[in-house]
Amino acid sequence: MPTINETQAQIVEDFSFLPQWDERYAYLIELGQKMDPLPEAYRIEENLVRGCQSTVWLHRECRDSQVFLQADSDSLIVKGLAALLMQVFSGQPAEDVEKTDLTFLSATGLNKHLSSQRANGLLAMIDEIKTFAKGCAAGDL
Amino acid sequence: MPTINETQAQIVEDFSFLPQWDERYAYLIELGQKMDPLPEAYRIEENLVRGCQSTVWLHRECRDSQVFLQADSDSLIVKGLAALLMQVFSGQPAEDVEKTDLTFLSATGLNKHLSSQRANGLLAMIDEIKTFAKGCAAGDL
Amino acid sequence: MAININHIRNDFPILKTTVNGQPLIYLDNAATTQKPQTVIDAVTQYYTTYNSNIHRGTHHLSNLATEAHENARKTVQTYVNAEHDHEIIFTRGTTEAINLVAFAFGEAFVNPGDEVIVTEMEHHSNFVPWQMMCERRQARFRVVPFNADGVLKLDVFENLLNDKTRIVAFNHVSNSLGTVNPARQIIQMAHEAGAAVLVDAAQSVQHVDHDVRALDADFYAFSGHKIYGPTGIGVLYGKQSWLDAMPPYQGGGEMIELVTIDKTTYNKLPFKFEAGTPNIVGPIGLAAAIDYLNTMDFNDIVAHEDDVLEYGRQRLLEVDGLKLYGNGKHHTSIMAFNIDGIHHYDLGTLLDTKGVAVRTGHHCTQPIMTALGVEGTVRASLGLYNTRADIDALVTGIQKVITLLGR
Amino acid sequence: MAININHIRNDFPILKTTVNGQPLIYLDNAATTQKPQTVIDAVTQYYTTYNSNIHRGTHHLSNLATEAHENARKTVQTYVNAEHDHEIIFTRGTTEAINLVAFAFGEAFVNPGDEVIVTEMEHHSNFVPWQMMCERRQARFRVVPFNADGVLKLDVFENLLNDKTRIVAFNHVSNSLGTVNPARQIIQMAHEAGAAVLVDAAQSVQHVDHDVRALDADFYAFSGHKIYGPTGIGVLYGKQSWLDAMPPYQGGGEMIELVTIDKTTYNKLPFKFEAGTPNIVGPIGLAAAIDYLNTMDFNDIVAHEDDVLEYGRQRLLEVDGLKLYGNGKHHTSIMAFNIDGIHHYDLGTLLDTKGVAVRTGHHCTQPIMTALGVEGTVRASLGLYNTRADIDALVTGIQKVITLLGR
Ligand SMILES: Cc1ncc(COP(=O)(O)O)c(C=O)c1O
Ligand SMILES: Cc1ncc(COP(=O)(O)O)c(C=O)c1O
Repeated sequence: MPTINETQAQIVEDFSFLPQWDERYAYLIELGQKMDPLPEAYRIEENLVRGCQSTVWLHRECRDSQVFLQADSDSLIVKGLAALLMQVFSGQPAEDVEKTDLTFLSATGLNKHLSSQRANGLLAMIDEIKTFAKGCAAGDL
Repeated sequence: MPTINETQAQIVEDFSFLPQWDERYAYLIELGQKMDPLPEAYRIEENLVRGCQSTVWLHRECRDSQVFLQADSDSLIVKGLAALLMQVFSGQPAEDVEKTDLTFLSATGLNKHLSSQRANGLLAMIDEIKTFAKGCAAGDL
Repeated sequence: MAININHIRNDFPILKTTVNGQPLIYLDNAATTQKPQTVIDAVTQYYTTYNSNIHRGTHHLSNLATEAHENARKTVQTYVNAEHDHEIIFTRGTTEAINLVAFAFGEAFVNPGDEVIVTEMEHHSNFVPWQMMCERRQARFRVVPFNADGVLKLDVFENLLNDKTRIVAFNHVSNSLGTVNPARQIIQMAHEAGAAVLVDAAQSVQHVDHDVRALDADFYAFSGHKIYGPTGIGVLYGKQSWLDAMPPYQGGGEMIELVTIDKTTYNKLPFKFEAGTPNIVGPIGLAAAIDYLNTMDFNDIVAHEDDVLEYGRQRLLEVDGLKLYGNGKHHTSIMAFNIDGIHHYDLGTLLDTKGVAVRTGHHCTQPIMTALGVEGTVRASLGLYNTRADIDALVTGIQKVITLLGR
Repeated sequence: MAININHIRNDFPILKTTVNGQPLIYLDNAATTQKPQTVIDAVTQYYTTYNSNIHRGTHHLSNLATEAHENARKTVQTYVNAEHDHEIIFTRGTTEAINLVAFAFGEAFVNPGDEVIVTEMEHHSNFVPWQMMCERRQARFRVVPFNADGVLKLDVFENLLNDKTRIVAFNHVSNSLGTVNPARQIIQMAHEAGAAVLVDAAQSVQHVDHDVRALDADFYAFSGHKIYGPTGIGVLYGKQSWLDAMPPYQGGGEMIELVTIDKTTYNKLPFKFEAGTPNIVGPIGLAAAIDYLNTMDFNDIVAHEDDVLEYGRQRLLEVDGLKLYGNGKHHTSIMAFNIDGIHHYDLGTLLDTKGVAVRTGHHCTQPIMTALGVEGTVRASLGLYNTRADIDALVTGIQKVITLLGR
């Protein structure tokens, strides 16, 4: 399994083949749609992450100090963003998830280009994942 | 005795001979210093007109429906302005004082050039005079 | 005499920019409007030639700045047809104007058990300040609902009004529905019940009737940035009798007559409500914006905007699965909608790649969204520079998004 | 490495204008400062290329504007050395920042019988809001006097502090005396007594130490227009723990998380305290001003201003019958004075005819005037672009006025 930074590098490379933003969004949406569907049982209040404009369900598991994530969103673009976060983080050692900087967002220009990260809930998702990873790494979970 | 508007025209003409503002202020100050001194008895609380920056004493009398005014100020420039108002209004029929527009202030540029009329209390003086004239013309005084 | 739309578009430099390689189609005017060159120039000229603090200066620059500031007040007074210029109070925006009234009117006139009425179609800025005031003053907060067409239920309003109603606050035009509320009727009903009225004119002052005396509004609030003026400036109009009877809101420079350690007395209107150094350049830029509007006949602006609006509504309704919100008889400048199976955020984001700027979300009107049963909408909103061509670009963009999403 | 004063003067376009046919000598910087071209350009660029409402947009312009706005917050954070950017709240100015704290801190922490301490040398903006709050919360308002040199009497302060003291508010630099107060000591004394502290930094943030963490200030307020930035923008810094514990001040868009008819929950910092569309261009211009200052070494600015100040004080004291106010050991940037037998208003007005802009009056500090036993003073105040030549022009102007008045 590639490391977090290897995955990030791969994402940046993938995006570099798509110079137009409408292509990039189409790609993002495709990524989202290819994600494993979130089991109905995980679509619960405590998994809700609210952005201003869209709703994300984020299921977190901590096993053997590793973080496992599943997600869904009512917005296809946000779901695509969630898919990228899953690729980068899910299955990784909790400590790495907690400590590794997310570089692909700025390297792809996603952070600048997407409407404010508050609006789409991306920041909130990242926060939740980091906090969870911290607890997982510390053996609190 | 010249009318209010004749006096105003005279003032505008006098100022037109003084193109420089320092000359105009010197002239204003001279006018103030030539005014009859305000009797000590008139230097009382009820004659006080407060600007933000200077203090004016304004004594008002109504006789035979005519308005008679005397004034003083701690600021020489404001005293000069008061002197102009005395020239224009004092001894005039109350009705004329109430009704005639003050045109010399804008015609001489004094209104624009002087710092805000609130600061020097000029507006407050004019208000007081107009209000007094109204009462005097109506026979209330 | 129609307005000359090409001239107008030329006056707004930002309309020549491109976004994502496409010409900008700016349809987010209810959020904020673009500025004509004359407004930008007024701002630059201020900073370059006569920037100074105002009202108390004894020097030339201060006189120039004070004069420009107070002339701006008169320009606003004339535009809204207020009786006195001191009834015009400069604030940061609509929100601050409403907070000012909610606080100061509340302190003076609202007591435990009294009632305050707003509507279900208010912007949060005309909702939350009243909630907060009601909590502080222990008053009852009452809300007039609207019907499926986005029209206020005046019969419910009539029933809510009673002799405990102290103030009614409503928006003349809803920023989420585009509904034009029957302001005169609402105000008359409130007055008959003995209540004061605040009109939130943030979305109306630039598009519809804005004569505070014809409306007989007690308070009237709007934002400069939504009427082609600068950011950070708004207006509160209030009838002198109310303003005189209210305590000040903020304390500080300018709003003071005399300060001693024991006692402070307040300055007269409008300064009593303008504490601290104001946004000096704000009114100057706002006046430039109003002067710009005054170069045209306001009826021509309305006619143009209404033409584009009706064209837009019609073209949007041709889109398969599109639902328009706010379908009462009277509306202006705002088209809010959703398309079956497409998330508003996705639609807005993808339209942006076509250079089309719309807004998505709840538009700071969560109670409206709750009433409509949606999380958010897409909102296209017009300014005087928009054209039927902008609508065509919007609809073409929407069609492309639908294709992309394979719906 | 000294600053290059010619370069600096070149950066401020207004310094090239003339007043009454004379070159402008601008010595009214404590009232407001002039703006460098980079600030004016930042404002123009905003309006011309990316004007848009912020935080909730899904389109490109909105992203650009949001990013610029939030970067500006970080620029301010760095300048005052705050721990978090969400501890930086944008307000209209110092006055609003203080009113915000007086209200929200008051609601949360001040109860009947509690005490609030300010000083006798406060600007009305740091005096009246506390008076108003004390009246509303039935708290006791206490005032620290100053001595004949314009220096605070710390022994009296020490006696006033007690376990009922909830908050102490004072200005780091007095706008009427130029005194630099011993901020660290005052803050430490207050903290030892268990009181919070608000520092009015309107006259200090641009001239002296401005590190909120080194000062250990709980709240810190200043105005953009006095630090070479635009009008209508100010900053409130507050320690997160205090800000979190305080209720919101104004209600409306942005400060909301969820609004329903029954209940409203508030957004997190800093948005909780930023209701309504902010003055978007304000922080952008303010950040440009700070960036401009950051091109220099701040110590060099201080050294230059102190040099001009000391030269100015010395030259003024040579004028016959001139009395300088504020003669403590620590002062900065401000020279306040009167001349025997000459009214301050006359002196200010006549200096204006020589192109010299000073301020006259009570400078919104009536308690200081009362303490000094005068109606007002003439105040010459420095910015970083002033020079010894400006002082010479001032003194020459004064001499001419003295001659004109035949004194
Ligand atoms: C010490 C002090 N505090 C507060 C203020 C008020 O600042 P503003 O008017 O920008 O709100 C000023 C400026 O006039 C000041 O000098
Ligand atoms: C109807 C309505 N009221 C109030 C506001 C608040 O205006 P501002 O954010 O300029 O204070 C808005 C704008 O967003 C609005 O549309």
